[in-house]
Amino acid sequence: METHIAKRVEIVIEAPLERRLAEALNTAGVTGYTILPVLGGSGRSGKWSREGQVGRAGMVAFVCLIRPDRLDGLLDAAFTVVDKHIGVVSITDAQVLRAERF
Amino acid sequence: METHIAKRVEIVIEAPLERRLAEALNTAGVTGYTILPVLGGSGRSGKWSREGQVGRAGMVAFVCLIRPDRLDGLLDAAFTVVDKHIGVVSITDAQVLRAERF
Amino acid sequence: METHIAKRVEIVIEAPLERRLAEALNTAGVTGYTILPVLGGSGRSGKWSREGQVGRAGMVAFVCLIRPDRLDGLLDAAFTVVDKHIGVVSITDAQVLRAERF
Amino acid sequence: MNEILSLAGSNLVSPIILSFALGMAAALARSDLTIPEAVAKGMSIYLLFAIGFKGGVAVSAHGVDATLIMSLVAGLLLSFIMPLLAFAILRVLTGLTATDAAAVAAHYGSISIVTFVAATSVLQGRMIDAEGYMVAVAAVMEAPAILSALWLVARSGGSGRIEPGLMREILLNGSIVLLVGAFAIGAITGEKGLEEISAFIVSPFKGVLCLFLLDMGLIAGRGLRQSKGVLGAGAVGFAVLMPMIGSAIGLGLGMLVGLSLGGIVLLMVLAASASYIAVPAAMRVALPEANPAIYLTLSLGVTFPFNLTLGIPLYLAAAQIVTGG
Amino acid sequence: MNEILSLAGSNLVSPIILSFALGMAAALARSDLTIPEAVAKGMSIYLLFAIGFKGGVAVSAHGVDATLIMSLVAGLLLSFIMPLLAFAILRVLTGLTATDAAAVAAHYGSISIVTFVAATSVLQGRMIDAEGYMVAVAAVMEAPAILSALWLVARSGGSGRIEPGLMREILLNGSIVLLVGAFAIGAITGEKGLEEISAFIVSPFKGVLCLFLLDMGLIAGRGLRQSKGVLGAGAVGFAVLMPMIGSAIGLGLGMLVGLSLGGIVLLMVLAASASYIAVPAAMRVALPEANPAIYLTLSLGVTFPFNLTLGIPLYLAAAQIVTGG
Amino acid sequence: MNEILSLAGSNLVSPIILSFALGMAAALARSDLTIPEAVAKGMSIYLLFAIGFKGGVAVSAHGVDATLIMSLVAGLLLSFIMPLLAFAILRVLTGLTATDAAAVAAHYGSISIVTFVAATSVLQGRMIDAEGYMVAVAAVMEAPAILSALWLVARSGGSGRIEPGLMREILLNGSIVLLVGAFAIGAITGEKGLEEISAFIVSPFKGVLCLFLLDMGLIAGRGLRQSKGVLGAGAVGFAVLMPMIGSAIGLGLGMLVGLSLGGIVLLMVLAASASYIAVPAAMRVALPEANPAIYLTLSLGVTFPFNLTLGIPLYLAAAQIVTGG
Ligand SMILES: Nc1ncnc2c1ncn2[C@@H]1O[C@H](COP(=O)(O)O)[C@@H](O)[C@H]1O
Ligand SMILES: Nc1ncnc2c1ncn2[C@@H]1O[C@H](COP(=O)(O)O)[C@@H](O)[C@H]1O
Ligand SMILES: Nc1ncnc2c1ncn2[C@@H]1O[C@H](COP(=O)(O)O)[C@@H](O)[C@H]1O
Ligand code: NA
Ligand code: NA
Ligand code: NA
Repeated sequence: METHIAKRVEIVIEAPLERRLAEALNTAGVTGYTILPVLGGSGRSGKWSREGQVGRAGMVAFVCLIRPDRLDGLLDAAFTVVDKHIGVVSITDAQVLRAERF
Repeated sequence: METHIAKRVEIVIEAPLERRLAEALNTAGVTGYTILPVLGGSGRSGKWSREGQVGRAGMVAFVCLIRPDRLDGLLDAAFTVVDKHIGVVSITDAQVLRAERF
Repeated sequence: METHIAKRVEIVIEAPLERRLAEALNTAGVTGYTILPVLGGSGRSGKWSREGQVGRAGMVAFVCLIRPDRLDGLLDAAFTVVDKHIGVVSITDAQVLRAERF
Repeated sequence: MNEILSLAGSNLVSPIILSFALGMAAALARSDLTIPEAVAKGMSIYLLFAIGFKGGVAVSAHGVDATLIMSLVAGLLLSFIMPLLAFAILRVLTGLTATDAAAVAAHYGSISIVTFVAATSVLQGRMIDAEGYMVAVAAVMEAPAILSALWLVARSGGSGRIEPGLMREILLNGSIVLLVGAFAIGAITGEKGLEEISAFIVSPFKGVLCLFLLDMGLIAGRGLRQSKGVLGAGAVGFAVLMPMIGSAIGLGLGMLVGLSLGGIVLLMVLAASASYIAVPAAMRVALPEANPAIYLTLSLGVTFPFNLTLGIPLYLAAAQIVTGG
Repeated sequence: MNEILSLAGSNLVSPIILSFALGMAAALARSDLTIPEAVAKGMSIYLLFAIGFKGGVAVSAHGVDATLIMSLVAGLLLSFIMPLLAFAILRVLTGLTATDAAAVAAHYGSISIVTFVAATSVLQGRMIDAEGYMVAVAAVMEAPAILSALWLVARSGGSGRIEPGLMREILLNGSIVLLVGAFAIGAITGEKGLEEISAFIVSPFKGVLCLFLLDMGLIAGRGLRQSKGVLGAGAVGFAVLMPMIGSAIGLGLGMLVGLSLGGIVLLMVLAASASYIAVPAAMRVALPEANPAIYLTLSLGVTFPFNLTLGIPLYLAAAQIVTGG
Repeated sequence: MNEILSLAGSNLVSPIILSFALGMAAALARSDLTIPEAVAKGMSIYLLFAIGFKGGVAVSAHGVDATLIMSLVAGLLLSFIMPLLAFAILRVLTGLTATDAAAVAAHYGSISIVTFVAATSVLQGRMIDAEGYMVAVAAVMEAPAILSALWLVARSGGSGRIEPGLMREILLNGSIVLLVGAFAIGAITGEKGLEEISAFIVSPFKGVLCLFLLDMGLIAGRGLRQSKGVLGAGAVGFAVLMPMIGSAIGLGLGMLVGLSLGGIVLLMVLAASASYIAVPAAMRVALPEANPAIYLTLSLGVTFPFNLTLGIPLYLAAAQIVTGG
């Protein structure tokens, strides 16, 4: 099956910033992403867990598949939001089916 | 530690098709996969969120680790289900421990 | 944007072992990881689903981004826990922003 | 007329309707108020269990009378036939493709159990009894409309496919199984069973319904906000017209079958209401080319609030006038 | 005998049992009915809190009598010793490995709190009082069986390991802490505390239990469907035989200790029931080589429904005959 | 003094407080007891809906009296001004940065609705009436403190930014919308509405509150365990001192406004309590440099338990002495 080169960007970011990151991506022309829930984790700011939380606590994970030439725009957009916040950004080489969608 | 080459296939697909995709993978001989919940997302068919949903709304993410030579069979099988539906398929090069399992 | 080479390790492991894996990673000096919930899956030990479960059933997924030179330590640590248990470990090449965090 | 208005007015000032309005307003104002998916599903399981159980107890108490079978048949007929009518109207009023029109039609042939529950509440508030087995009628009306819609697509040369697993999946979908199962449990254990668990399924019922409608309002409002521009005036008109046509047919059939005033109203409500849980999921499998934004917005964003606020009092008034009850 | 049958029959026609049957039937028919994990966990927290609290209140009301300590000791003994017995029987009846047999044995030495709750309901329905502290006995019986199983494996040359954190993890697992904690709160706040929250923990209790058993039925049915072929006749026979043996020992110990009729029945039920929440999780940590499909299917797929439907009335009848009560 | 102690003592022996203590103990002992996120959120939605609704009904019953507007203004003032005071105290007592101090101050100007609910329970237990609209006062106090804190940071040369969407987000956050919305529904539907759903929102209320406080205890305990060493004695001292200062101001303002004894106590509790849901989320957006471990530990780990156990009876006693009530 024919596949096309793409980048898979994974952004783990604090839940209260979810709307902002979505808007920043939108503004940068990135309209395709998937948001995964996160149960808990550990990092420089310590351990946390979603269990029993009432507020908008914890992190969520954005996964974006994107054409390689659009990566920089995405990262710039993401960086304005992630910058001072708790969160990590990683990029992986990937291939996608149906390239016209990205 | 010794690792072995594999492919990591990620299929984000509508929840009502979960059973069908699982069956298609099975028929293609892919019996190892992990299903992750998805909170929400955005794509050509707009934004959506799982919150408050009562029905079988939204997407789920299948993650399959597979020997490279079995990739095509997997993609063919997945494609019969994903084809006309909302959803994305991406493939990444990976390494696995305990290759005998894949 | 400047990125740095890293490894993305994904460990799908039984939920009752979550604490132990976290401790093993800690001991190996890996303090950054994210835990994703898993809805269900299939493998050599059959199919399973989280739905309706009361106990600590099912799997969770650990995602660790790590400097390549620390990979072996991580895998050794993970292996002591995953070893006899149900679970899979995969590694992908990745890039990260803000390398000082890893 | 005055009476209808005052009825509608007093209907509007109920915690149930206002909770829905609150949810809708919050979503339209883009508040981040949300109800977790698991809690929403939990409430819907509670409501289906309670309404099914109480229906079964009612049947066990008053016995199976001659009209039961006829009511079930009437429900089946309604569910099979209304999609054809809805499809024809949609093709006239809107520019929807055959596939989209068929998908919408399936929703209107099927039913909304929450609208049914809200109508039951209104009847209880007015001390109007209804046949307990109307719950069973609701259950049989869930699925047939899907088949009619697939037939409509096939006839238009489309590719709706009833593949092997689909029929079983439709008939054994969670809400039908729970509703029918709870009905059976209620019918078997009767008043004695009800007594044991009435503090759970009767007393707090209306309160749970409020929170559930808050959630429906949130989802409906979010849907409306996101689907701005998707729908033309024709489609929106359909979503108000079709319930009225459906309820009129329900009224006729209900009288023919010999239902009580309450039973007639419930049959009208079933005919008038549109599915937004079971049918959408089935459509994603069977008619993936149909656009979910269209059918969900019409069913949940327009018809559901219409029935909840104006429809139910209207159908009740119509039934009272026609039956002289 | 006739009486036992009619007792069993009337037990079967309760909303609780029928809800379990509905869940099992839905799962076997492959309906997509499911209860969200969070809701299922929420209900189990509710049930543990309520049952613990009520037990504590009962103790605060009737005071601590001499048999309390002895009952706790009896429970501890049962939990420690039954795995040895179960292990021996399994080695005779089945071809399970020592590790698998030990893992199964751990489940049967421990208890199922839902079976206990269902038995309490049956007793209440027949106006038979029971000692409130039986809840505490249930709590002490949860964990010791795990230690016996690990000892059995070590003895067979296996590699069950009680590593540092494990003991604390077992003793402080959520269900034990909640049950014992709620028991303590009930004992401290007494009738006055109960009055404040009885509209929450007493009145709706049975209804919640119905939905919870619906979920248990769904899980048990799904488990049975997926583990077809895993179990031989010997293992299934064990899952029916062991509860009867356990209950007989419980009967003897209960009389020895001087429990009331209700208390004896509850001790029998505790002995007869098998864990499917706390012990499986512990086994995954301590005995990862043991096959979960075996112990879960036996405990949840066979023994749990057996106790729920036939076991409880049988144990009650036996206790009535033997004690002449 | 004796009376205060006995009041505090009897307050401590309530299922509500003991449930919180159980949760905290379980977390500190590292039990794996947890309440699913969805269930915790569901309970908080229930509590907000119920407390808002009942407040609205009370207003509809007793009418809007002259003090209502003044109470709302008093609440607004408290929420705007207390952060300034808190900030000043923090800068003296602790070595926190301006940003951290401002973030903490925002929490103490805002309110904890669960503390408010617990205080309502205590008043009810002592048959002390309070103005129903205190719920509305609680709602207006949620947000202003955030603005004061941002102003404090800006003044100190920091970079707290009130960007476009933030104000709307703060004012329309889920808990404010639900509380105010339910209040409005209660006010509109009045006693009649309450009657319809009181079996849901009144009777089981205290029981739900117990389980919710169990969860709060679990989270507070986990937070304390993980933030060992983050806080100095000064900060902890602040978390006990500030509620007392806040409540004293609340007492003065309440008397000035002319509230009843119950209303005064509730205003004191609002002033004394610190947010741990709405404000933390807003701080992550507006003041990301502030360390969440500091403000969450102080608010949820120290002030919340202090108010729950000692604070409420203390404020009640003070109000009784000062008003002679
Ligand atoms: N190296 C890492 N790999 C994966 N996830 C991480 C890593 N570091 C941090 N995270 C995630 O990001 C959150 C915040 O990290 P930090 O800002 O380092 O406290 C953590 O709780 C994890 O969920
Ligand atoms: N580029 C993308 N990257 C990641 N996920 C995507 C992407 N495009 C679509 N998705 C996911 O697939 C769903 C459906 O996409 P679509 O068919 O484009 O509407 C979206 O809601 C996302 O969850
Ligand atoms: N090839 C695979 N790809 C992705 N996930 C897998 C794979 N094999 C196993 N898993 C996950 O690991 C769990 C246990 O696998 P197993 O030990 O093979 O039964 C499965 O239920 C899946 O969630
Ligand atoms: Na209809
Ligand atoms: Na046992
Ligand atoms: Na305050």
